[in-house]
Amino acid sequence: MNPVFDYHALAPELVLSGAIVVVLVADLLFPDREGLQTSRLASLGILVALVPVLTLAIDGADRSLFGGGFVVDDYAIALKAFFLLVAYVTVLVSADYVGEGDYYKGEFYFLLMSSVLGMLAMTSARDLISIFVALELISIPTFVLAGWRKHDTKSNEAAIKYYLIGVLSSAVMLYGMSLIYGLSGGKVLLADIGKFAAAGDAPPLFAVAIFLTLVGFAFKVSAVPFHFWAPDTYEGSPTPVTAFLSVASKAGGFVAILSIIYFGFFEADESWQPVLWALAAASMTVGNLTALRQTNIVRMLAYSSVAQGGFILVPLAVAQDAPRASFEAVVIYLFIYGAMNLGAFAVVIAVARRTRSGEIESYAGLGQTAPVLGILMSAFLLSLAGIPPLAGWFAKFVMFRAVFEAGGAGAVTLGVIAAVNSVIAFFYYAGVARRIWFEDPAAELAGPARVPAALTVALAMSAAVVLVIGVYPQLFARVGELAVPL
Amino acid sequence: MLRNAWLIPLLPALSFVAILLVGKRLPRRGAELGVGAVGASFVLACVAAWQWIDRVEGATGKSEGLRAFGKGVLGGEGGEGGEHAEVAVAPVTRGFTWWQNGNVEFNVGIAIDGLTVMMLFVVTLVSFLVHVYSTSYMEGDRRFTHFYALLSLFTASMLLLVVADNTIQLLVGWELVGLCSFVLIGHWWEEKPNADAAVKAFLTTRVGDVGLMIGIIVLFFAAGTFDIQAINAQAVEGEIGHTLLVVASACLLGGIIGKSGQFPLHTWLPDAMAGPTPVSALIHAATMVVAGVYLGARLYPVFFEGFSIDGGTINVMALIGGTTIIIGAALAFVQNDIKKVLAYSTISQLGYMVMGLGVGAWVAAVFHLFTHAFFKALLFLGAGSVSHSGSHHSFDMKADMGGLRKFMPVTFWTFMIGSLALAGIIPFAGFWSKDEILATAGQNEFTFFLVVGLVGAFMTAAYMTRCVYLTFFGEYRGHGEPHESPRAITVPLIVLAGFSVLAGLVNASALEIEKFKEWVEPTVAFPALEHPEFELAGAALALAVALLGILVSYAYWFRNLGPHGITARNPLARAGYTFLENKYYLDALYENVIVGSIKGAIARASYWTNQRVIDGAVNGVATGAAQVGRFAYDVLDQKAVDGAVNGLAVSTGQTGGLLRYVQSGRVQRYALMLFASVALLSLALFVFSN
Amino acid sequence: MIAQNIAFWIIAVVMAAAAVRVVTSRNLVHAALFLITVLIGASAQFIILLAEFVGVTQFFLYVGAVAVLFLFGIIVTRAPMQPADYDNDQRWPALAVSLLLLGVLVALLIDAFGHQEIELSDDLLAIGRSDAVGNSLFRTFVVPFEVVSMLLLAALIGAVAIARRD
Amino acid sequence: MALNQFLILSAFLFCTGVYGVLARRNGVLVLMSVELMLNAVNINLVAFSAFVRDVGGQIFALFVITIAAAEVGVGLAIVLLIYRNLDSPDLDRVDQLKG
Repeated sequence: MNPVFDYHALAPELVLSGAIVVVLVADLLFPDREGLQTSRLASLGILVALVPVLTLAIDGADRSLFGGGFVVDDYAIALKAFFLLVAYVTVLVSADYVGEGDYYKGEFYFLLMSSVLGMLAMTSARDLISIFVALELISIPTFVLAGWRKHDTKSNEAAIKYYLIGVLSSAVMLYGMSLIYGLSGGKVLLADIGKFAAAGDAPPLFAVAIFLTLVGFAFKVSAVPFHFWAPDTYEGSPTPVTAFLSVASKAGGFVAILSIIYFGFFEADESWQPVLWALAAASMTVGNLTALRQTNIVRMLAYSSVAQGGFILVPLAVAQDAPRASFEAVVIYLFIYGAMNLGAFAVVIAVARRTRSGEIESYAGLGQTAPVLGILMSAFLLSLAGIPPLAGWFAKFVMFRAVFEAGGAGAVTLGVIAAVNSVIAFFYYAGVARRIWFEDPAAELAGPARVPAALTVALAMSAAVVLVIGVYPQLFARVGELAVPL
Repeated sequence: MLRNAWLIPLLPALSFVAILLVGKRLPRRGAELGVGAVGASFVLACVAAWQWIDRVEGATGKSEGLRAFGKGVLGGEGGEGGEHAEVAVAPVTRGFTWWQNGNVEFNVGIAIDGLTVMMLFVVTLVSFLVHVYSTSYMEGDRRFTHFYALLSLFTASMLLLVVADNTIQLLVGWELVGLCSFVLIGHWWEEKPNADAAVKAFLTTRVGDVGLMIGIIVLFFAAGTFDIQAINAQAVEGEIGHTLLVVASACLLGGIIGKSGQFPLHTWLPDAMAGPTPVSALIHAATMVVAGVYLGARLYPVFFEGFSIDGGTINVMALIGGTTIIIGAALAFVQNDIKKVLAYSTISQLGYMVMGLGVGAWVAAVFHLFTHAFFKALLFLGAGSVSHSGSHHSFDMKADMGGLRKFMPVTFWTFMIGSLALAGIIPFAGFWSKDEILATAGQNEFTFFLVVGLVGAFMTAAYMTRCVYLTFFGEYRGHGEPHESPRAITVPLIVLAGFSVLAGLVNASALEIEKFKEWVEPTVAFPALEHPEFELAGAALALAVALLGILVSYAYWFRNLGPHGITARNPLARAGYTFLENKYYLDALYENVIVGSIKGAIARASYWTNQRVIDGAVNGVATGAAQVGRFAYDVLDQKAVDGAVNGLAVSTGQTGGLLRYVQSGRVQRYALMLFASVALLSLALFVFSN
Repeated sequence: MIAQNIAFWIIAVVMAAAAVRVVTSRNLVHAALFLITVLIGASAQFIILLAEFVGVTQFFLYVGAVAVLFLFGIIVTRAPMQPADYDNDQRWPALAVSLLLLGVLVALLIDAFGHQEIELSDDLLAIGRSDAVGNSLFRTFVVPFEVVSMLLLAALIGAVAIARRD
Repeated sequence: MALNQFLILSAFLFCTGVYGVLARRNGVLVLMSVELMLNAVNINLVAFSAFVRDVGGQIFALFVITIAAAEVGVGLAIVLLIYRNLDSPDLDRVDQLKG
């Protein structure tokens, strides 16, 4: 008997795959020097892939395929939409950057979209094999993209560091998964593993196996101590790729963690809660303290994103005691983090077009030379710092809510660490804002800055999200609520 | 109007947007929008105040006959305290659900009661006058329009904070106020000190804000709501555990300390003088710094129960306030910058308010907030007027002022009124409110704080006399051509002077007027407070102390008595060389001494007598105070507090440096750490799961 | 059973020795050959475990493709054919970490699986046959399979784009 | 046959790979060590598959084999790129980005 295909459930992936092939073929047949047609084609493809996501959302029924290994529920749909939107903005941000550089154009978008396909697959993956394969599809194209500036040794370095640490952590993860497979009596489906975990008679090896599995995702979300690649890779990669890594790829890792924790290991909380607790605390603290000392904006944002990753891990570390609130907090935080971080990187790209510099120094006087960029950058940074009425505060709020709902000494301690870290974080975000507004620009930068159309759209989208969510979170709280699959 | 009080913050908010959009194209470059909107808000606030008073009076009137039914019927939750049984006038509330998350609802709404109405009145009035004043003061400034836009937003944020019926909205207003003050203090950011001051103000208050945030979260989880009324009610009813209340109130107190410039987070306030003077007036009188005191007053039941204010003889809140009174006043002695004198004086006065809250003198503390707003705004605007028209944009009293009495009569007289009010001289506003704080402290047996308050009163009177002397008396030492300020500046001064004289009479306990208490003190969800009877002896003592302060200072500065020689050996002022190098001043002093001593036997005899008789007291007190001030400034303020703040920054920075070192750049080093973590964590999990 | 056990131990010892030589050899080509030895050994172990499809795939894919790829890599990076020092300065910490990890893993494995036995019988052979594997692959794991096809395409194009000289 | 003899062989290979990754300077050698680690995983998977009599482990191993090949391809391309720009495949020379 052949399995019956529910094509509707697979439609987003299928459409995106089609778009990927179209981009590739179009680039072969009609070589395009500026890469602009390809970028338009890519963004169009991504938007078309959003259509089946919408129809699935309207339809609303949960779909489970292939014996439960591929599930389309509200959680999957919400995150598919998120990834496609992030991909769309990333393409917008990349268009002029890639077009003006000495790069392959068509292949760039091809690889970017392949990685996004991996993310879509990840949202629905409910077995270890699918999760592993999706994670690799997210990673491998980005290994290449990190080294896309082939003649720049820094870009090469970014690629090899990302690649090596990535491959090593996925080896560790695979080792862990193989142990889980054996311990659970030959189960790869998360639901079956969940039953095994609930039985509670696993040997200590099970706890270690869960930890080893988490390492692969901890790498993706650049959680300390698996974060070392992140600052170097972020700095060396082409900036649009960095934006993609810090938002989409990271979110991919979080989706994987959410899935394996909630659908698989949930009952074995004594094995994963302490690990995530430690990762969260270490990521926030190390990320923030190191960010204080950075002079390069991308590097600072890299450490900031390590720290933000720590904040997102906080609710997960208390998930057992407040399952719903934590799940919601992670999803909401991811969405908001995506908007504000993409926005910040879009500004970095726009500013670097003019100053040709990634140093924080080059932001001096941005408020005078390019007031709009100055305002936007300040807004994104202050949102990252969690200042109302920008979206970041809501993200922090739901995070703290989960912590307090969980209660207990461990949760509260983590909450206090998070609170202290929000304060530390403020110092370096405000430091950049201070340069923007309180310093004089370098003399050669007089005259207005030109921001290309695509980049403008990307900036406007991020800014709108940051502002609207910040002012009226009700709009958005529903999404988080709906996404909880419990 | 009470139900529509949301219009009051909305108008300035709209004017902020409007000024940003079209301000530059208007004839007065946006000022007219700001003045108009805030003026309208002021009118609305007056209407609201009138309606509230009407409501309270109406309720009290009706209650006379109904009291026979027993206080339980109408007395509500508030009326547990025996003779304190009054009619409960519930706040007027209005709101809607902003957003909902799980089972938590967030509301946007307003809650209008006496305290709110009082704040609305004060904020809109002072802000309106500052708006008017700035049309002249800021004329020709290159960011004139921006200045007005932010001034409007600043006012709107403060009003938003004041009308908030829930803690989240209050927090939003609070943060916006901080943000606006940051930008306004850094208005002239081209000069580095100004920018630094702005950053310092923002960062220092943020330290306190963390406390506020945690406090709000703790309260939320203790009370299950963000609604301020509900939280207060639960705190009064004892439905929240005492431990939680202690934690919450300690955290909230952190917010107050940061925002209201209490020791040890007061250092940002004097630096914040870098902003334009109208902004200083707004920050110090009506907005930023009183937000902390307002928070204390708004959530008073939490503090009252949390710190057991009715029980103990000492508590953190009173202690912080008391310390701040002395520290602030001592520091005010050694400043040469007129605005810094006023800044430290604000710190010290805020100390009174916080101490007042700490000793259970809620009405008195809020009343002091009310009166202080007028005379402190007056003094700041007066100082601005002096620098604008008298001292050639300088604020240095010793270098560029002196003798301005002749040139600027309006400024001088209004400044005098403000100083007398600040010093607490009858019948000016400051007397009534300060006296009441002290009286309540005495009555509630916070004797230590009573003494602290008296010492503070003495010092206040003394440093204000010095300030007035240096500014308005003696010879003119500046280099400009002093003249009176234009009307846009003097009229606000006169208005404020009027309030400084009269405002105190609203609650002049000596005259048995207690309208302020009646109108402002909440009667619902509020602890039963004791209200002191007027005591002539106490009031007389306070007055005497203040007069003594003036007298001593007068003797020192005007009559040139006391240990003046010490200035030659030990430069009294920190900017000693300015003082010494300033020929005019030295000459004047020298001439005075010489002339004074040889002008005749009587003068000489009296000089001699004074030297002998008063010297001991004057010498001891004046130099003592100055020395303490200097010590406090040099050691505590500049070294200890700033040092601690800097030290914290340096040590976190160094940790960051260490972490940077780990990031060696070698990918296999990273891999080594990855596997080391994997091995060690696996080992740990193995060990712990056995 | 005994025959398989003897085979296992012989192959295991060869694999372990070869693996050690892969990471210690002072000649790149030798290291590659040792790696091929390990890979063939693994393939043989799969056959012992009656997973013939995986064993054959391992042999062809790894020994045929991956090993050649490595030799190719050695040639294009122009590694010297004579022995050279390929170790970096963190050999001792590396040894410490890997021994620690090995110790922890072995202890955990013994703790968890003690003396559990794998029973090699005909029903096992049925599980690992090509048709069984194929059926399962295309029934249950279609999506990952398709994803892998896209992944291989991406890796191919990515590797070409990166490695191409231009 | 004892399950553990496979698992411990696998653990040994895995840790040998870890050592190689950490201690080898040449990029190609590092990639070889990664292959050792991935092979260890496969031995685990196939041994467990036989132990629990389930085909899933073998499928998993097939996926691992395929993806390992893809990873090596990309990895060699990156090492080649570095060799071309720095004239050396040694990873410890790649340390421009740090701090």
